[in-house]
Amino acid sequence: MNLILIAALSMAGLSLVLASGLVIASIKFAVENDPRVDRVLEALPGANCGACGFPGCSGLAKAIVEGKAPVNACAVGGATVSQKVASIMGVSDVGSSEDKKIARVICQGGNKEAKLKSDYRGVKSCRAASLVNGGPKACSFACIGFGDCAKVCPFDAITMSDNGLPSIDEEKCTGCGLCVKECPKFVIALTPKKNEVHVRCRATMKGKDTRDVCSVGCIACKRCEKSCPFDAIHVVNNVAVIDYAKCRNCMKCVEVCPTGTISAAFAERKKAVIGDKCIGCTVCAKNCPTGAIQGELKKKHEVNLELCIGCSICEEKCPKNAITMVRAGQKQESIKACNTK
Amino acid sequence: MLKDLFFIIVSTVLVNNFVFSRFLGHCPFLGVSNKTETAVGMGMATTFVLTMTAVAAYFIQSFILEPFGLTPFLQIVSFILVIASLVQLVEMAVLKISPALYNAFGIYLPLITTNCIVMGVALLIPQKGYNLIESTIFGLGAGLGFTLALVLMSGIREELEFSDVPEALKGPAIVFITAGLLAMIFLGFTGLAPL
Amino acid sequence: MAQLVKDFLNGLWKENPTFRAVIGICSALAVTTAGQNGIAMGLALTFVLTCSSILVSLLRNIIPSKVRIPCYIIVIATFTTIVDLFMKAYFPPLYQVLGIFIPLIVVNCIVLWRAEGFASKASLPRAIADALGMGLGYTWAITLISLVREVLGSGTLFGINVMGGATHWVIMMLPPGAFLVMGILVGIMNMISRKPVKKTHCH
Amino acid sequence: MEEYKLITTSSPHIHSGESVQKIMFNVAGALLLPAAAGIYFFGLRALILIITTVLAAVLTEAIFQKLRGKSVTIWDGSAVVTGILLALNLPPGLPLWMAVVGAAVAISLGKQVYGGLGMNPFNPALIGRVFLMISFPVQMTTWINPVDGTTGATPLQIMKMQGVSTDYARLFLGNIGGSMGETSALLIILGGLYLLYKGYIEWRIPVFYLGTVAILSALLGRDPLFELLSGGLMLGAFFMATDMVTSPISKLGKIIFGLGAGIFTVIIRFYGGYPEGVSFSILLMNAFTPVINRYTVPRIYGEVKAK
Amino acid sequence: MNQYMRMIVVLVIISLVSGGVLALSYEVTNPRIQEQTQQALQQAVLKVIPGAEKIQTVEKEGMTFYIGTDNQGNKKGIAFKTTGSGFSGPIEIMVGYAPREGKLTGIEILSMSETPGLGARIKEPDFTDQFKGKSVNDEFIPKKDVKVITGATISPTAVANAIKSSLAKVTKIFPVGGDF
Amino acid sequence: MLKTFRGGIHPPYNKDFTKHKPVEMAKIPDRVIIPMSQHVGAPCEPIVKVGDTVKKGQKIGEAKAFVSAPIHASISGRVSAVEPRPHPGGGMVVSVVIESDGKDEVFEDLKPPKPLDELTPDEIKSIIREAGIVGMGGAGFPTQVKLSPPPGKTIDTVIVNGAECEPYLTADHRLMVERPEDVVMGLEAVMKATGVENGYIAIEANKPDAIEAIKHAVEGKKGIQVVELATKYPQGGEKQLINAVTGREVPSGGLPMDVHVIVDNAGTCAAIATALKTGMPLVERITTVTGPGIKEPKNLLIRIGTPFSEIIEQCGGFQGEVGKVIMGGPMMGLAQSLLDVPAVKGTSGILILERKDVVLAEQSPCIRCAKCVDACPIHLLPTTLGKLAERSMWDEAEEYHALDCIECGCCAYVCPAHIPLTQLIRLAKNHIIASKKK
Repeated sequence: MNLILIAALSMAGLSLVLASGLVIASIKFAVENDPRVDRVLEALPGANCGACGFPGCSGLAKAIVEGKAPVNACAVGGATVSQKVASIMGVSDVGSSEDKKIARVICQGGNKEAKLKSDYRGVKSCRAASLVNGGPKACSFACIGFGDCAKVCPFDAITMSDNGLPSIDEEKCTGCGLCVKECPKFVIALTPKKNEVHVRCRATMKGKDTRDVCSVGCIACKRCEKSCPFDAIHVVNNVAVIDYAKCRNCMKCVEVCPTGTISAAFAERKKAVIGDKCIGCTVCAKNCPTGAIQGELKKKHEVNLELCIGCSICEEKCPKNAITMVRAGQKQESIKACNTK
Repeated sequence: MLKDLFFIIVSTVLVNNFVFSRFLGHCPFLGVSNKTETAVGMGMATTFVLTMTAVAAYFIQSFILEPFGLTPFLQIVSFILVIASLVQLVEMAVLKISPALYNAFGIYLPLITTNCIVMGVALLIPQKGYNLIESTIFGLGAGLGFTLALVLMSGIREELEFSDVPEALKGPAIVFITAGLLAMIFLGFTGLAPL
Repeated sequence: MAQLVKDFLNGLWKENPTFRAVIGICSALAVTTAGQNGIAMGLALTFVLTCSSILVSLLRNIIPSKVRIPCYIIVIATFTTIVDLFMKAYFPPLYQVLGIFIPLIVVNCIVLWRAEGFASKASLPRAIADALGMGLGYTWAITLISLVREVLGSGTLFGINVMGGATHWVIMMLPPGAFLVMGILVGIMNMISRKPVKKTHCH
Repeated sequence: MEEYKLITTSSPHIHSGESVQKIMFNVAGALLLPAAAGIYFFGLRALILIITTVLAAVLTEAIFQKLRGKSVTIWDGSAVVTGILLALNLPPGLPLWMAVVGAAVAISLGKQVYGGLGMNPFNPALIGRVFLMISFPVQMTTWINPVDGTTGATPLQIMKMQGVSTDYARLFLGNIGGSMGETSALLIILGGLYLLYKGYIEWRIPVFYLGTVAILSALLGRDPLFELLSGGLMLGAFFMATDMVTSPISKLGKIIFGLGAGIFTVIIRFYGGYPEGVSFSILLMNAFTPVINRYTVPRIYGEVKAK
Repeated sequence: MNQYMRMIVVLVIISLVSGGVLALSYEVTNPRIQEQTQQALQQAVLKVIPGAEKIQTVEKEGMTFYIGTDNQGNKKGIAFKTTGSGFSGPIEIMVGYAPREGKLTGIEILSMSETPGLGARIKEPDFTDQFKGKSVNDEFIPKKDVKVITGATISPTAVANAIKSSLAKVTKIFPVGGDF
Repeated sequence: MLKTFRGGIHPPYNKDFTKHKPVEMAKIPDRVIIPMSQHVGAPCEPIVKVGDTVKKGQKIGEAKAFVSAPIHASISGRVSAVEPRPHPGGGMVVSVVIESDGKDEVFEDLKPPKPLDELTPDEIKSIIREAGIVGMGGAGFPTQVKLSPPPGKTIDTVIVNGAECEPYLTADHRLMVERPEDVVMGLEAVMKATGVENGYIAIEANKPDAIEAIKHAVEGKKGIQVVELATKYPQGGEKQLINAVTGREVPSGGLPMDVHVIVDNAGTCAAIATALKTGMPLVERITTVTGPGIKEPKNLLIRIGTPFSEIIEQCGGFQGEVGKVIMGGPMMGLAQSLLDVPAVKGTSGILILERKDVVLAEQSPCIRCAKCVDACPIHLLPTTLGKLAERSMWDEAEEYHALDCIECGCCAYVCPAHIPLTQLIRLAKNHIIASKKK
């Protein structure tokens, strides 16, 4: 019994001394630490991609708390993350998800389409190859195809196709822009996610020279320019350029492009579908740039699917929200479902 | 006397290196040996704590446990209590006194509580019957041996980043194999300065 | 119930402390020179782990979070000492072999890892299931290591001669053998589960 | 301009013509000198031992690479070098199956687990040797006397146990017990000089290694010449410490490597449990090599000291 | 401040309980542990003194001797511990000595950490049995009058040296031919 | 003991193809393509339009920036295009294309300036600038910029680089043998322009005839010394040359002027002499056309802008199956993919290798033999840099001084594993610089 008492008491004594020592120390050595850093860090995606310009997510978290970076500095996380960070920091979020951008490849000159000018041997890296006589491709603007972009992508969104071109998974792409910075030929660009039509060429040689080296290069024929109902595409410096603000994804230019330089998911082109709410006000018919909507006043209008280019002006103009844009590839049932919404 | 101390150092650093032949301290050995800089930091921090622990263990043993006959059953509890508090105390003190030092190795301090080298040293000191100076040297040697193991391993692991290690062996597996080879090499010191 | 089974199996394979999480390996390497050592060490750890988990789970709402680590450590140390004393009393030859590694259960990462990471947040039955799973996961893992080393190093299996007069590989009884066997086994486990181990930290 | 399909590469456009294969086969060639000594003194069994380890090493390499689905590179000669080196480090009377185990361990654990040629931190042949030494201490320390084939001790063992030295001439020519390739200092030096001449080894490592051992021996009151000529020191200094893959890259690093190996060799020889410390010392310095490399980055041209 | 007090109190209580519980389990196990230790020692002593059944502990000149007697109380021999420094650590040896005959009655290796399969074979009877009946005046030189183990010379040498040097002391306390 | 530096290699020199062949005047080409960027610094702006008639020596590209050099027509004729054209340095560069009228008339405004003795330093500098003279060893740094150190920097030594350490090339060699007095005059002009008393002409020992000729030419000139250098590559590298001649080390990231030195190529000095004697700007240069893949190796005096195809034709065309066409020497030259690129101010040679001579060995793993470390004249660790570059570890590469690499090619030349070390380091440099610009 005696031993138990001694043991218990010595233990108690020891822990009393140590615990008090710790308490005193923690009071004496107290150091202010901003707990918000940890919380911000937790809110960030944690990919450590460095796209924000700070050393990893923890660097950004520190910078945000210290006020050196805005709450929406993380492009990768997008709106959800910036909202979370904003709430931690107690400020209102300034970013919006509307103008979300993703990376797209603006060259289609793969192994099949673009000619080579020399037999390049050496480091299999686009940048390294571009330093050797401008790269092996005869078109000096063409994608070199060694996949530097795929290597640098922190989200595994880029894969190299068998044809030697990168393909970007639009769902995985966060728009961090690392591939854009990495590409020595500048054939990857950040473009608004909502835009579906892109000119996939940036060769500024004369049309003839372009045709000599690549079967899918822009030859500056200007047919797209003429066909565009919205004045959204122009040939500048021998290459077509789309004004993304004006482009309505109508794919008219895609139809006329002789070389297939302008690309879009043509099979999935949207079509207008007029639902039962239509009161026949004719606003849509008046605004349709192709005259694809017909109908009499006060009667439900009809869309001529042959003519409809999917520009969605009618959808916007319709005062009754009776028009829905539906992908051509989608099934009839879903169109019906839209009809009854 | 001096010779004894020298033998203790040689023994703990080379012959009976705590990592390679006594099997202690493997968690941090695996965890923080991927970069030489962190390895040096962790080694320094551990050596520091080890030396202090050795002293503390000596005092607890000779002034509390021994006199009251508590050794057989209170040794473990009291030592771990002391180590945990010591580590925390050191951490707080370093953070306050020298933030630069804290940045250098302070972040490793919390990891040391569960580093079994510390506990191992504390338990071995009474077993070996060392006096105060010997205990201190023993703690110091154990720390240096640990640092040596950590630094060697981190150097090799940094090189491994440039190697083409088979997929299945990546991570801890190749570290174990490398540690095995290192342990094999350290066996070359057996018989040195017998203790 | 299904949850309990899942918790139990987790430690046996998916998060096996030795082969998958790769923690608490000091003892896994040190004492694994013979099959019975592996089993004894494993059971000792399982006992400490289970008892500590029970207590930690029970006390999880009482202990202030700031001193929880010291409290857990004291709990663990207490049970470790009990194992230590009982082993000394009833299995002295085993105690001599396992030596310092019995007291060192107190700093074995597995125990604190489960106490802090699981038991302190889980209900009593789940804590027990997890502790048993982890403990037995550790036990089978180190027994496997022990057997490989024992067969190659001394030609016996649980003390029974199985290799005839074949030359023993002394290295298997020594530290390098432990590391090499461990490394190769972890590699094999990776091959089986086709996924490299993700590093877990000590706590 | 399609009629000219020109090749483009980055500069330079010419090459010295040196290749890894060439280096390896030259080293293998130089190793044949001490190997010849071994065969001369220990007879056919030595030849068989060499063939066994070489075959086992090459085969292990091929199997490992096949299993990993990599291209088999046994023709680069590195496995052959490892095989010969290992054989030279074994007692001539070692059971052949042990030699096979040694070669397999050398190539698999010493080299292929790290990804193969150029990535191994340790000298594979020495890994094989030390592995055998620790696994089978009895067989690995059963030495055969040359010519008569009886078992006996090596000069270093005789020195350690009985304090008796051996005649210099016998040490120099190799008419002594020991590993099959380490007995003849003469032929080892010749082989080493050949490699030095070809530029495949660096003089700093052997010179500083041997120098350190000689000076420390003299300081500690031993016969430096005896220490230099006996045991595996010569073989180690010329053929194993100089292994490109596992020694430091900078000149200063090489000096440190030689010094360190010398110091450890002396420590183990004079105070350690093993009579010989060359293998352990070189492997230990191999382990130090990454650290040495890190701290001996040469001062570059025009580098201004950081303030 | 309150929060700190609670921290201290909880810690102290847990320590208090822990101390108590441990002391209790110690009291439970202690007799058994003592018994085990005693038994182990006795076994070793009895093994090196053939015919002995009982042990008597004697302290002389700083050394502990265990005098073995048979059931009739006849002294059969003395046992004492000695330590040699082996290949990888100390070797603890129990030595049995019969002063009247001036011979060893046997040795037993109590603890050692020699290389398994090599130096560790000093534990095997093949090695230990050779000391049975060996004269204390022998040279104890390995490979001469002490058989060694193939491949390992250091460990047997350590054992032989340890015995030889301790005998020098012991034979002064208990001279050959004398009583004890 | 000849002066030299630490590191470097001894490649086969192969200068026998052309070393004894006197410089020949090339035919005046039917058409020249003159890129508006032939130098380090800002490109020139073309000041002629399609349809304009120009004469030899007439300025056609204006240098607007300080670090730039004007560009002149090299033949007389009509401008037929001003548009991007392939450049031997890679990529497309705006170029002026001139169709020859066959008359080769000299621009009438050009007049010889006053004799050198009567010119002030500023006048010399402006003549050099107006003549569009740039470093003719290959890099093309505008010479006048070198001569105008910013305030606070002093110059005490001028070195003429006559090392020509690149294998195969003999353009400078022949120049020094045939026109030694021009080289010396150029040096004197530079010394006068910068007020320096100390001038060296450094020549590798493998050109004894050039040393002889230059020694003869400097006889009696004050402050000018001829330095004989050991034959070793890259002896002609600016930093190595300065180190060998003066023992000074250009600080990392610095310029020769930081150690008070100006280095000018022998060809540059001759061009200065021409401008001073005749007023003719830099419109022609000596180019060595050589290599096993060409029928008649020659040293040609060519007009700037002559297409490679025409130069090759004048040397008898290809021999055997052509493998590589390289502008410059084999160590640092640029492999060409198109033969309609023009020769520029820095085209010191055109090297043709047969397909069978092109080394295309498989890369094998690095065996850490450290041959590259011994060869590097900057004492870098090329093997480490290569490994870092292969794994895109640019920050670490910068710590290991990737930016100090002079891309001399020694490391890749000696590498037994055939690792393209030089290219990897160049890649790392490019990355580091790109990320700094951000």
